Amino acid sequence: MDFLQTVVSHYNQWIAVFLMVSGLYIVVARGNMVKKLVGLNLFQTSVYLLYISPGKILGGTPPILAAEFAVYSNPLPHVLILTAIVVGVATLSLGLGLVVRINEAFGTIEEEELFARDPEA
Amino acid sequence: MIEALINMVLLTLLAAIMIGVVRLRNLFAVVILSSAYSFIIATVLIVLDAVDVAMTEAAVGAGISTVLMLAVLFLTKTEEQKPKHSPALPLFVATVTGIALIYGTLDLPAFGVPDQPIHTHVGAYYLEKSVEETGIPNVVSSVLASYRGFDTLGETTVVFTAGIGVLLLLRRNRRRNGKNGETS
Amino acid sequence: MDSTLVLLALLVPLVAAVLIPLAGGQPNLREGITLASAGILFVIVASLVGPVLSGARPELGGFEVLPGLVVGFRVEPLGMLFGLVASTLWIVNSIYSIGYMRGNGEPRQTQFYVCFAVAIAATMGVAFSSNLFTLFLFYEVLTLSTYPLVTHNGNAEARAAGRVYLMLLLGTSMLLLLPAIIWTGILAGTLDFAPGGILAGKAGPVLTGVLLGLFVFGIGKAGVMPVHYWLPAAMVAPTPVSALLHAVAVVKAGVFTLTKVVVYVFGVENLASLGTADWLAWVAGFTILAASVVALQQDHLKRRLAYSTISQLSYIVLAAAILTPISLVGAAMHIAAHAVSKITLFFAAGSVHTAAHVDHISRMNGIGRRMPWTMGAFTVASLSMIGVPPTAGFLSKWFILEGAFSSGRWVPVAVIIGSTVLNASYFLPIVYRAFFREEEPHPAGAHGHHGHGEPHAHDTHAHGGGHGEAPLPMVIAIVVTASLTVLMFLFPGLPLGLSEAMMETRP
Amino acid sequence: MILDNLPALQVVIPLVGATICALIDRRRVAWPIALAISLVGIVISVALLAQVLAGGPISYAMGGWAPPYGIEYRVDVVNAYILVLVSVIGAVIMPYAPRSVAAELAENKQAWFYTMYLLNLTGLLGMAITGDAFNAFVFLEISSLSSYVMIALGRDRRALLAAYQYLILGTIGATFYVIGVGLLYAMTGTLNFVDMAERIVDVESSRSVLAALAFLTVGISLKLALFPLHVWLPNAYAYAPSVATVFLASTATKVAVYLFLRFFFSIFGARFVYADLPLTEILLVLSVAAMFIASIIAIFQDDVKRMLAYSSVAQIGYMTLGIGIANLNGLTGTIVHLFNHAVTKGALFMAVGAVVMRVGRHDLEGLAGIGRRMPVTMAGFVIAGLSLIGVPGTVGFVSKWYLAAGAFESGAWLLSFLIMASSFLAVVYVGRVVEIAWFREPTQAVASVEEAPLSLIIPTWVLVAASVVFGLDAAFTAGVAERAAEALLAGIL
Amino acid sequence: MRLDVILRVISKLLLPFMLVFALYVQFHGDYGPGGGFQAGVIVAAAVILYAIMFGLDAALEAVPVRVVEIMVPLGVLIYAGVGVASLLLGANFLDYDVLGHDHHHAQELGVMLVEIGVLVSVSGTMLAIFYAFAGRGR
Repeated sequence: MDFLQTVVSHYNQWIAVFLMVSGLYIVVARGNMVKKLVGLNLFQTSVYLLYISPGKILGGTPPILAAEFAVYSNPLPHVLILTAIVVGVATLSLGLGLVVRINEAFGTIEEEELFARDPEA
Repeated sequence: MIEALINMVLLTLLAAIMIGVVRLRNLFAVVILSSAYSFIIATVLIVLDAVDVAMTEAAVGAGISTVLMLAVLFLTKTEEQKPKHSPALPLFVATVTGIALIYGTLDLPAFGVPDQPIHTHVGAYYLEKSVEETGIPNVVSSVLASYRGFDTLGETTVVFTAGIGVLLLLRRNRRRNGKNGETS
Repeated sequence: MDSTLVLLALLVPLVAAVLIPLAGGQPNLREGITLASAGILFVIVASLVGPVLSGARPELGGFEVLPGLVVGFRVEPLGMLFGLVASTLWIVNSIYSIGYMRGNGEPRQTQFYVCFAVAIAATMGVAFSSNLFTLFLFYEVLTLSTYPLVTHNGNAEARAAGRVYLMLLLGTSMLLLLPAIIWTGILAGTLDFAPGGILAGKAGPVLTGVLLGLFVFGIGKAGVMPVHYWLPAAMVAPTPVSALLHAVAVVKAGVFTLTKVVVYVFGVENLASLGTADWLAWVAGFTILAASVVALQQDHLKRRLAYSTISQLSYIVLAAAILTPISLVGAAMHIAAHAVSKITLFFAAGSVHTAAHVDHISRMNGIGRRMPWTMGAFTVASLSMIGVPPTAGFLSKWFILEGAFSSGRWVPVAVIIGSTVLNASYFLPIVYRAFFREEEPHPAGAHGHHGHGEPHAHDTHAHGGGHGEAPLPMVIAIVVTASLTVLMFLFPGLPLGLSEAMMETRP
Repeated sequence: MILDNLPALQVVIPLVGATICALIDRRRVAWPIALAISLVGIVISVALLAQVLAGGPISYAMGGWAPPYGIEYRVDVVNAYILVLVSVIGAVIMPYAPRSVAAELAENKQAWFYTMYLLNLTGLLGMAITGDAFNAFVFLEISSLSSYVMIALGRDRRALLAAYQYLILGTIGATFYVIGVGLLYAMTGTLNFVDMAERIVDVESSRSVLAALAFLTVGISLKLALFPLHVWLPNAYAYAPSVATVFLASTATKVAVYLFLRFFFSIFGARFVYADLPLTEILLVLSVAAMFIASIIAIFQDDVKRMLAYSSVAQIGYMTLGIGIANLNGLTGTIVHLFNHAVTKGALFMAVGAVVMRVGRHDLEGLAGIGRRMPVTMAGFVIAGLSLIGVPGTVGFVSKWYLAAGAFESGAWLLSFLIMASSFLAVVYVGRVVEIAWFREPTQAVASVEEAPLSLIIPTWVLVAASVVFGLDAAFTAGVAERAAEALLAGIL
Repeated sequence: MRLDVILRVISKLLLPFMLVFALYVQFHGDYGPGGGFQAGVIVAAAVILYAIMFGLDAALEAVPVRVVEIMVPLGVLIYAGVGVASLLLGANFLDYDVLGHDHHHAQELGVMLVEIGVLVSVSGTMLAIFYAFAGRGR
């Protein structure tokens, strides 16, 4: 396959990969717990593209059936991602709840500071 | 083809926002950027014909998540410390994951082409039979609530779990339990 | 009927182990239970001897743990001999224990008797097992049930010794013995002991050699160097425990297992024809001599006895490695001979400890005059160790030597002769000291000898005071075992019959 | 009619129970509900196992939609076994729970703790029973979220941190899983396991499928705490409330191992996974590393719960080792070890939980002489410890036997020595506890404690007894495990 | 202050529309984008807006904590209840066909019921979480 064509064809995916990887990087690299959760959230959000993109058909319409359209994009990835979004926000809120409690218990949400103060943790 | 182009532009924008999120250390700005990120993702999703998902992402990612994160920033602090650790390990993890992902996406079907297993198998069945079998024209709804209704029950359960979980962590301490808040 | 007896032999000590803690508050009842069950066990085991000698092989079990992994028992002559020795000595040891534990006011006596009974049950299991898995099962139970006995004193030293004991015995059995068993199972397709060996024709010379090595060093209880170290470490335990370790159960279980593996797993002829067992004779020979040399340097009596045990055990290994029927008869005989002699020696050491509070040889001048029965018995047992008639040790050594001669191996012959000299030179001085040296006057602080880092707390109020013999139960026990040493020489029919039956082709 | 709907009921009953517990929010009501549901769970899972053993796999169409269009519940020997395991542990814990929970949790949190427990049960059972890749993710998240909450409820403030760490890593793992499933879906167009296994054959040479395998492996490995992705586990187990620790340690990682097996053998197929990829080698190296490094770390722990947690990491190494060996004996070893380790580790953590309830601490020094004060509890600890070591006559031995036999059969004899060597390390750390608990003089704090109440002792001893009984008569557990291994190796789904 | 008043008035005006929109999203989900989840979020957002504008106490008075705490599990119970109802009527779990006489009607009924369950749980949970965070700051 022609290289340029490959690039165009996979552009979506590659950007999605960049987004995912950046999110993952934030999670692993940062010590601030809120920032970590933001990164985690972005990581998950970017994964949605990986699902939705392959479901798209060029020239298609949203999968709401009507007489005037013939080509629809695949509905199943949409359903899955709906579920994934919900799961994501659930995880996020739980994580934030933990962060609030950690802040109350340790007085900080920076991992490095926290380990410095309480080596046993 | 115009869809693909719009898509490329939006995705590039997303990448720019992402770089901002990585670099900024003011958490307030980070949260606002991530909210913007969600909005643009929602736009991308509309381009990709996923209107239900877009609506949800806008409501959840840009709405609820942002509110919650702001609330937490209000309760904690808004400035992130400069990390002391070298970023070698995170970079390594990210690079390996990235390479694996790019490797994995190389053989994925070309974007938007209809004659792929993903379009011809289960997905096509739903499009074909939804109205006949459920009477619901929004196939996403019929798949969500009927064909894969059990997933949605699970999803609601996840929400329920998180809700009770957050309440267990935060809420109930104050209401009935004044004296032994520390034991929680 | 016979299989019921086998079951009873396993159950009686276990029942005792359950009953003893129930009677924990009443020492007399508790010790009564111990003695009664020892007696019952002896009767049960003894009543199996007749059928086994006449060719019966009472079986029990077939309780399948996994497909191919069966807990089963079959009484064959070697196991019979071992079981008989152990159950006989349990009685004597129980009597002795009562004297010792009371005489020294030891703590946690109930725990002691319980663990003892469990250990005996495990020993019976080892003796009567019909396959490698069952044997391994009880072998491990034996290790575990003796661990609390070794750490009985509960102080830091005892805990350290317990650690060494457990690490070495469990370690070798798990790291080497268990893989060997699994490997054997895969190669042979069975784990049942069978005459002629189940591995015969199933493995080449190299593999056989490797497997033999795994078994020899995996059976840490046999004390082949360098896996002998647990024995001297375990010396911190009370003397009855040492007797249990050295004479009744533990080390005997080791050499018994090894002999059984050589005879029924590898097969004597198979090993002889493959010629890959020669190294074992060298290792055993080295252990015999090296342990004897180390024993020579020990001043602590129990430590000297411990190294003597290591040396004597390797006689049995050596005998097995010579791989002639007659030497294997010698090996079996030596299990019994060493048992009765060594238990006597330990009893004597314990009596001296109890009566005179002396643990070191250099402090034992003239002690034979105060404790004539004890030291007399000690002398008889020493002679047996050296191999002088009329004692049991002579008999077994004779068979081993005969096997070595008949197969034309000169190294074992040289080793045995050399070690006899060494044995004499570390036992006879004790006897000499006890009977012919004058008792030292007893000013405190006069002992200039150096032990092995052990504080001589007991020795300080040593036997200048008016002590005599140890408590009566202990003396009785010593005399009985010493007599057994001599009786076995005079009437060797029973052990010899069993040993020879082992080498017949029938299982 | 009820018999036909057992697969759905297995999951739905605890789910409904969780909502009812949450609605009523009274401790006195929540516990009986949880108990009753756990018991019903056993009945259902055993009935399912019996059905499957007699009549082959059961397929249940959720919502009446035929697979692959609807979500399918599919029960075969492998996951019926897992269902029984999870329900049995869940039920054994329940009598133990009220006293322990009452001692460790504020009163107004106890009812919802049972909600979380039931949700966790729901999640684990759902993961095990489902025949749909995405549905497995949803239930994975139910179990994960509820375990984060349960861990965070521990008394020590470090419990919060442990929960947070687990949340981050667990979510990364779950997202990796989603990526893997997404790639597979993009290639095959289906989410149903059976359908996927059929359709993957056409595309198995593609790079996307390979990447999917990689992401699934890493994602599930994070959940099952495969070394070196185990970092969340020690703190989580150490600081969670005792009941949560017992339940998670006995079940959560086991279900993750099941998912591993399912994807490796049933969906990708053993031939693809093992013949074309160096996965065997990777898995074996990581497993051996887990068995040794985690065991050695365990030796140096001063906290009993952390020590047992590291021991769990090591034991997970055994399970993955069997997957790496991938012959009948090795795989049987893995599957039977799922059960064996669950009862063993459950008993150990229960015993420690009883000590925590009485003494209030779980560091080694705090346990000095506890054996004399709580002899029944600690005797249970010793026996279960022996099982952890793998002494013959205990379940630990049975697993080790199969694993070592599998290693010998595959010619990797060195491996079976490594198995033995690592179990020897267990002697060291179990021995440390035994020595301190039994052969040290009680400290003042310990000297005044009493034996644990019966409601704690009996469940502990049920598991202790199980680890001896099934160690002496492994015909049933190992028999079922062997059938499961056969089915997996044959790629039957 | 003035700005404040304007905001209050606007948000008060907005609230009914938000709730109506939520209902639209809820029940129009069969024909257009939307469903219980989205509607639930909108309902929650309406109350959160109210809380931001008029204070947490006012919101707590309108929608008390106890109600929220009941809503969270209740939604799941409704959803699962539909499934159990199908079971009791002799079909598989969540098989809506047995809920009504007519095939399409039954499906639509089932979908509507479970979407209501989702709405209840989601709006309850979102609110509960918001309350929990907001209450923590005081």
